[in-house]
Amino acid sequence: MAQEKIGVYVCHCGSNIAGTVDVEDVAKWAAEQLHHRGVVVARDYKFMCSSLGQELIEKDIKQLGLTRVVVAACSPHLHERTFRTACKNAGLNPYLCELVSIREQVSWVHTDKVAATEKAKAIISGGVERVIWHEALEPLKVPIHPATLVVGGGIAGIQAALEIADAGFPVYMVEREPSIGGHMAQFDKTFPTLDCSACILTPKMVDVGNHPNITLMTWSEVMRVDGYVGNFQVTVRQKPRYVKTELCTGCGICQEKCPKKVIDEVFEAGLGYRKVVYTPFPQAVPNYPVIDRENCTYFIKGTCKACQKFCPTEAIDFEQKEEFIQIDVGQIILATGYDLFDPRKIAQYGYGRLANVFSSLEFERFTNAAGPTGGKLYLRDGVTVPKTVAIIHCSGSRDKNYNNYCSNICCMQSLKFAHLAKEKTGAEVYNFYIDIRTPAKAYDEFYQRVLEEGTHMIRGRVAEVTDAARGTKDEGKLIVQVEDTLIGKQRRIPVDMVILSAALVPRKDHHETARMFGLSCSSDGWLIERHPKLDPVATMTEGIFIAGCAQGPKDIPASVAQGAAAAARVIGKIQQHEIAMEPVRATVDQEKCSGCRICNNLCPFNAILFHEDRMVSEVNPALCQGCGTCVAGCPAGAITGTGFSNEQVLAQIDGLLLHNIKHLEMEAVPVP
Amino acid sequence: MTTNGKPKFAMYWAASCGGCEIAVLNIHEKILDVDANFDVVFWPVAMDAKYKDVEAMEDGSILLTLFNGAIRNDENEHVAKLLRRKSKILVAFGSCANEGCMPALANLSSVQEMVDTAFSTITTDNPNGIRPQVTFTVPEGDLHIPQLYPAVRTLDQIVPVDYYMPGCPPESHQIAAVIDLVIQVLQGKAELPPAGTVIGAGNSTCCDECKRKRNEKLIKKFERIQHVMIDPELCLLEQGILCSGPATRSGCNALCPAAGSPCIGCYGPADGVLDYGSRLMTAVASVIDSNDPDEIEHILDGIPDPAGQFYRFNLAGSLMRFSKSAWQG
Amino acid sequence: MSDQFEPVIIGFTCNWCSYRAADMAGTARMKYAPNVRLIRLMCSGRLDPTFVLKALAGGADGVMITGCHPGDCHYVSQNYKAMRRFLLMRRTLKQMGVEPERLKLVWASAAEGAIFTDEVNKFVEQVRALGSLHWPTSGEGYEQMFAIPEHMIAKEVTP
Amino acid sequence: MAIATTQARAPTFFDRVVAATPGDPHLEMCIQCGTCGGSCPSGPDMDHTPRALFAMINAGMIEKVLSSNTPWYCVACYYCMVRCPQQIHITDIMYTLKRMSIQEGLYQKGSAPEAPGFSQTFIDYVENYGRSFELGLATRYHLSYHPLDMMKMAPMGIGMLRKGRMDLTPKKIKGMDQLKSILAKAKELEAKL
Amino acid sequence: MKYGYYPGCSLEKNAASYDMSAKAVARPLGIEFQELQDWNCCGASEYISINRVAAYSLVARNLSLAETQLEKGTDLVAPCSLCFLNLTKADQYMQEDAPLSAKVNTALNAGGMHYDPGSIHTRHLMHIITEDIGLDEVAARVIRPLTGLRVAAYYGCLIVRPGFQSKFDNFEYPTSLDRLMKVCGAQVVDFPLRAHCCGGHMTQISQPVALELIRRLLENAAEYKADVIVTLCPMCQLNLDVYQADVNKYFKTNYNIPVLYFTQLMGLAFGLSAQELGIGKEFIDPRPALAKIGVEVPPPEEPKPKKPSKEELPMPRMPEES
Repeated sequence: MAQEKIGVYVCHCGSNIAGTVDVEDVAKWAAEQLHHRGVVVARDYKFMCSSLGQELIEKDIKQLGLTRVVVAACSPHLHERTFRTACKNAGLNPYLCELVSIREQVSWVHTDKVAATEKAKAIISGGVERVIWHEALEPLKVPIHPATLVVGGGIAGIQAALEIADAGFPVYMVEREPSIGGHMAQFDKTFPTLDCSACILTPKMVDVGNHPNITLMTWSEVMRVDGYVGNFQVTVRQKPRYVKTELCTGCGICQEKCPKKVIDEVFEAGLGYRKVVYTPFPQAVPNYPVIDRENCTYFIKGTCKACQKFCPTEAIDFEQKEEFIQIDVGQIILATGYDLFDPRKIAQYGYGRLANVFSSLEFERFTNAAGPTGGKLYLRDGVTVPKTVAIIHCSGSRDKNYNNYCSNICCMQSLKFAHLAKEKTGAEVYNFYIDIRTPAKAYDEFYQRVLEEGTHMIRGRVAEVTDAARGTKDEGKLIVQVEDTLIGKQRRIPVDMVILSAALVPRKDHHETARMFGLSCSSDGWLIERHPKLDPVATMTEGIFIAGCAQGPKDIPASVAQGAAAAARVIGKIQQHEIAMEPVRATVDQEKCSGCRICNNLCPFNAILFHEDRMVSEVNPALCQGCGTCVAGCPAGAITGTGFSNEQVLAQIDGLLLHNIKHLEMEAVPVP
Repeated sequence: MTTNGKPKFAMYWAASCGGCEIAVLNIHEKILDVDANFDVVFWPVAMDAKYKDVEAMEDGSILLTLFNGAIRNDENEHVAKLLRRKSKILVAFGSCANEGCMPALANLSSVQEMVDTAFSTITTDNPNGIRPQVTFTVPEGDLHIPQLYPAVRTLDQIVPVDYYMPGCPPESHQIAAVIDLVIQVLQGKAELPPAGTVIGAGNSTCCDECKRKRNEKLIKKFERIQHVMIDPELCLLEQGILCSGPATRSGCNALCPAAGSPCIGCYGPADGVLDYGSRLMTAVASVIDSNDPDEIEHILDGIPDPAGQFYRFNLAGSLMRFSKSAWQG
Repeated sequence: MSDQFEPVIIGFTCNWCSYRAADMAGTARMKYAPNVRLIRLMCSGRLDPTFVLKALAGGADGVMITGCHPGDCHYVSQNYKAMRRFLLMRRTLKQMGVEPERLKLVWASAAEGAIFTDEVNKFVEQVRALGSLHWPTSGEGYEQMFAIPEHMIAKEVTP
Repeated sequence: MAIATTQARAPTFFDRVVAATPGDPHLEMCIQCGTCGGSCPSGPDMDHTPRALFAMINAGMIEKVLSSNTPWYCVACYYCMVRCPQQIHITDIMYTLKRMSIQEGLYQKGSAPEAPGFSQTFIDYVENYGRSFELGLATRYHLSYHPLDMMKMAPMGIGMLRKGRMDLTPKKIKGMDQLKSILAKAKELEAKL
Repeated sequence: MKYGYYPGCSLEKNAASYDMSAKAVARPLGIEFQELQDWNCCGASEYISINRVAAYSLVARNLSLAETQLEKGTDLVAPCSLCFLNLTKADQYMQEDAPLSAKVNTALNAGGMHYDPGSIHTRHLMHIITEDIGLDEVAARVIRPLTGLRVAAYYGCLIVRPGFQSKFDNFEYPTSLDRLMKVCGAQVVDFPLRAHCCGGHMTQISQPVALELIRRLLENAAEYKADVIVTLCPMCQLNLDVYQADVNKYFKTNYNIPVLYFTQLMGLAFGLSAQELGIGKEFIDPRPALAKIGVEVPPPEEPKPKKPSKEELPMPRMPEES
């Protein structure tokens, strides 16, 4: 092998890089100092990623016959593909191109121009040494299983499932609760248009229930995920319903006859009751009830069986056991939603201690025509209609003591509450806010409308809610104590009812979820998208997408948009039938392998098999994910990793150390 | 010394124990072939010869030199350079010349520490606290003994080497094979392998030749061999005994494991391995059966002397080559 | 930067968490010491002790190994293997006179640019405090080490 | 205060307040939500709420801030500090402002001109005896600041004496010289601020 | 259990009954106090208003004394909430703020002293009783339960906020004292303002402000028909007890709620006599309330005024009002 002809291309990225790194000097240095390493041309250019920049590279490949290309620009995670394609277009194998980051790793994180320029040089010489050892590779193609798993039956999941199913591909929807619908099913009105939540949601729920392409698995949870993009094996746990769904007609007699009532902590947010055998709400999909084992008299005492006695189709089956179902899917969409922050944590607001302090979800149920009060707004006593209502924004949001982030929906939700409270009771309504955030379409108009209705907007974060009266006017009231920051004075406003617009928080089991699906969470606990702006529904894990509040607090329109976006990504992949994967794989040199079996249990994907007969190990390229742990683990150096070979990394180390470790004399490029 | 037409053969020992010589003699009647085919011109252990005789020879006049022993002092270096000049084929013979072997374990300490150990520990009877001097004057004149270097080096860190023959010592059957080969080459019946090749050894690792049964490896505790009853059938590493087999070049027919004693790694790294010790380290660490840092540390306490364990034969040939105390004195 | 000692540190990052943490630090314009030069591996499990020795023997003053948080490894559990190797390697190098403080293992998720920045700065100061390592496997360091004053070179006794 | 890379400039009033407050007060994080002003028990009597004060500090209104009665009306109940969504060390900042307003002699301008006097009288006893001395404190402070209140105060003073809850003579600690030299050194160091 | 004991100035005189009762209940609970020798004032809330380094040095002297006098690992106990705050706060900020800590130690050095931040753990008396001793132990000592006594548990600010160290109860709605009083048999009434401010030193700086704060508390306690307000801070006791008359005068109210230390009520529940618990020094006579649990309190004897010392300032002569 003759010495490689290497081209080095240094990007200014406008002033993003050039502002801190002397790019001209770097290019000049590379041309002179790295010439003996095979660098035949080094150029700097305003925007390497622009079409002109790419043409520059293509031209050199053709005219100078470059055999290797090093681009010093932004992070490979942004433009690696761009420059590989450029090389491809010029007839050079794309994997003979190396992109090194002198923006994220240099110009953006350093201020000292000299030091930054020095580091850029080191990084480039590292890239040059590394690229010498690159080999021409072909991307791996793996077939995609056409089925998709959607986890979570809230509005985001429903949207995604329907889009995919309507495109003609099979969908499995797994929902933890007895019915799909999610939080949206609990609401009465939706901002800013105030159309009835049920009216727009239930048709979609029914579609999911009836869709020929959708397999609905409610009262179920994902237990385990194996495999990789295109070929996931998922284990789903089907909790026992104690109702034979094939027999049940959803007539509801069992619910009528069940003698035991319990507080409904989930759907009614603790504000109402349900029977022990129940469907969460009338329009539930599917409409089969479940028996709540913990509270069922039969399961506790061994007697009762009222539901069984009265069931006309003998659908009740106390013997039902949980089932574990295996499904194969090509891709996964996570729409696992959010939990409501527990306002009890903010003791000074008295939730849980002061009867007439309510959470936002409680209020939603209050106002819901199908809710425990039939849509009427009362105090906790269930009869008194409040004359004054206080709505406290940012309860648990924008607060370092609880959640540092803005929960996004609270402003609009609180304005909606203000409107509903006024509409239903004609009460005086006070909204306490830090800032009003109504950026989306028709949102600020809604704010205007609520102002017109005469809602008092008080700018100030409520300090405390107390029942400690000062003087008679406070007697028997809740006093909201706040600084009205616009007049700079402390105010104490007596009200009958306080509603806390509680924060949206990640599901309490978000960590297990992330772990099971191989995703990572932000420090707040929301699942992390591949790119916050440019790739909001994809994740770092190929073939797994996220939608709705699992990714962060958002309202219904945004959740729907994400659901659809995720679906589009999935459909796009399915229609390619197969996907190209980075050919980063490990291979075992059968000659060198001594069959010591050290590597055998290093692979979490069971890609390494041991041939007893020949006493050697082998890597199954289809299962190998290319992490390289076995490469690093092989005592005989018999395993090599394409794309990240020992030679490549060792050479890069030399390169990185090269020009500032004066004494490290570089022997001529070894001939492999 | 006769000057017949036979090609010239030399063998030299630098810092070594003499085991390599014995191994050569251990090839039994094959030694006669050596005599039949070669004119032995220089072999301190077997015959009297002076450096000046070698210096007098024509450059490149020796066909084959087997050089064993590491480079510990300036004499070793001097002779290494001398023989390189005089020989056509220079073979780094045995672990010392290849990778430093036992002498190189001294690279973990400074020369001072080493001399102290040798001349002033309780096991030494040295009432006058005598220390070796490089130069010493006697009535006949000045006596010189070689100067120790701060660290031991391998032959190829001093001069270019044509072939490498690992082992401590190289197995006699391998030596015999190599000698056969050279003779065949002389008779034009065979080709020499490309320069830089490792000869007289396999290119996989010890496990390849080991007969013991093996499974996936999960280690909860490292055992010292004298503390456990060893399953005669099962892989030693799986029994918690630190066996260097997985990382050590094949060629010895896994003699030690066969005898129920773990491989100690004398055949050095496998083909293309840059650092023997780190290969062994990574293998051993990888199969520790714990994800809890504290527990792992506890398990690692079962390896009291990691550097000695993983670089027993290879320190001089390793990436680090020596410890800080060696070069800081 | 004044004339204080500027250590050279090689950092190994995994493609999924720590490298992205570094990217994030950049995107957020967080600032850290320019002494660290990163190498991207697919996973911290790819970390071969040879790389670390190569860096130290090649003149680096410290080595930083980073990966996903335990349990969050993109490849399930490979970062634990990295941890095992790291712990053993640190012991071995200690015997060779390389201070354990010159090696550091850091877990940083893709979202933890701040943690990455912070850890880099802390480590740079830590290594700076230890001073230069400058392992003499070649170059002047090497020459000096094996140079013998002419008068010391032993000659053969020729009566 | 979080280290941000800003160009070197003369320290502003804001900087000085932060510098003179122990630990990291996070003052720069204020989002003007008013939790402090709302929580403050003596808020209604303050001429500015703490929140407003922070905005004024940012605006460099030294005179107005340091002559405000707000810090002097702070009862140090720490409600604001534990409720602040930005974890600003409000109470500590109030103490800083008290010290500054004394240094700058601006407190007289405010509506609590005698407040520092009380502190001063109090610590005079501490500095001379190592312990506080209520009787002396009450009498001397009220004589010099509210001579008229003496009438009102008297029965209470006498009551305290009667109930044996007040000493007629201050107690003195043994290590008085030691304490004196410590405090002397401390003041010298504070001056270097 | 052994603890270092920092009484603080108040407990020497105006809250002497707190000191007495604390020691009285400590004995049966097996708590041993080692009082710091030659401790000095913590500076209350005043010193910090004048001079930062001096204020911290003043406190640090006590911490340093504790460091030298106490056996390693022994916690320091402060019954006064303000002392408790100052001791923990000084330690906390000395740990967080290296330059400050350096200054303070330079100052201490001038007196041949030194303090390593973080080496002394200061805790409130209440904390060790509820945490280290535990309510069961307390319950076991109760021989005269306070049955029928309606108690408003008043925490004040500084024991729960800001919780620099040894935070042991909720900032906003603490309950530990409620639980303690319950095991003593008392009927603990709800008291929403339990952790609100008693006015602190405002009685001296702006009485109207202070009196309003005190009034709120009294009003709230009265609303829940408390026979007695129980407190764990000398300043709170002083303000609520001694200034109650002024509140009544100022607001034309007629509150008459005695204010006792929690240790005094504990002591009574333990069957100790009112005298050994220093009951009788209150301005608001607790006898009617205590009668409910059958405790006799002898009328307080008049102390004879001591001979004035040189330092003493002339006491203004005023016609004593009745």
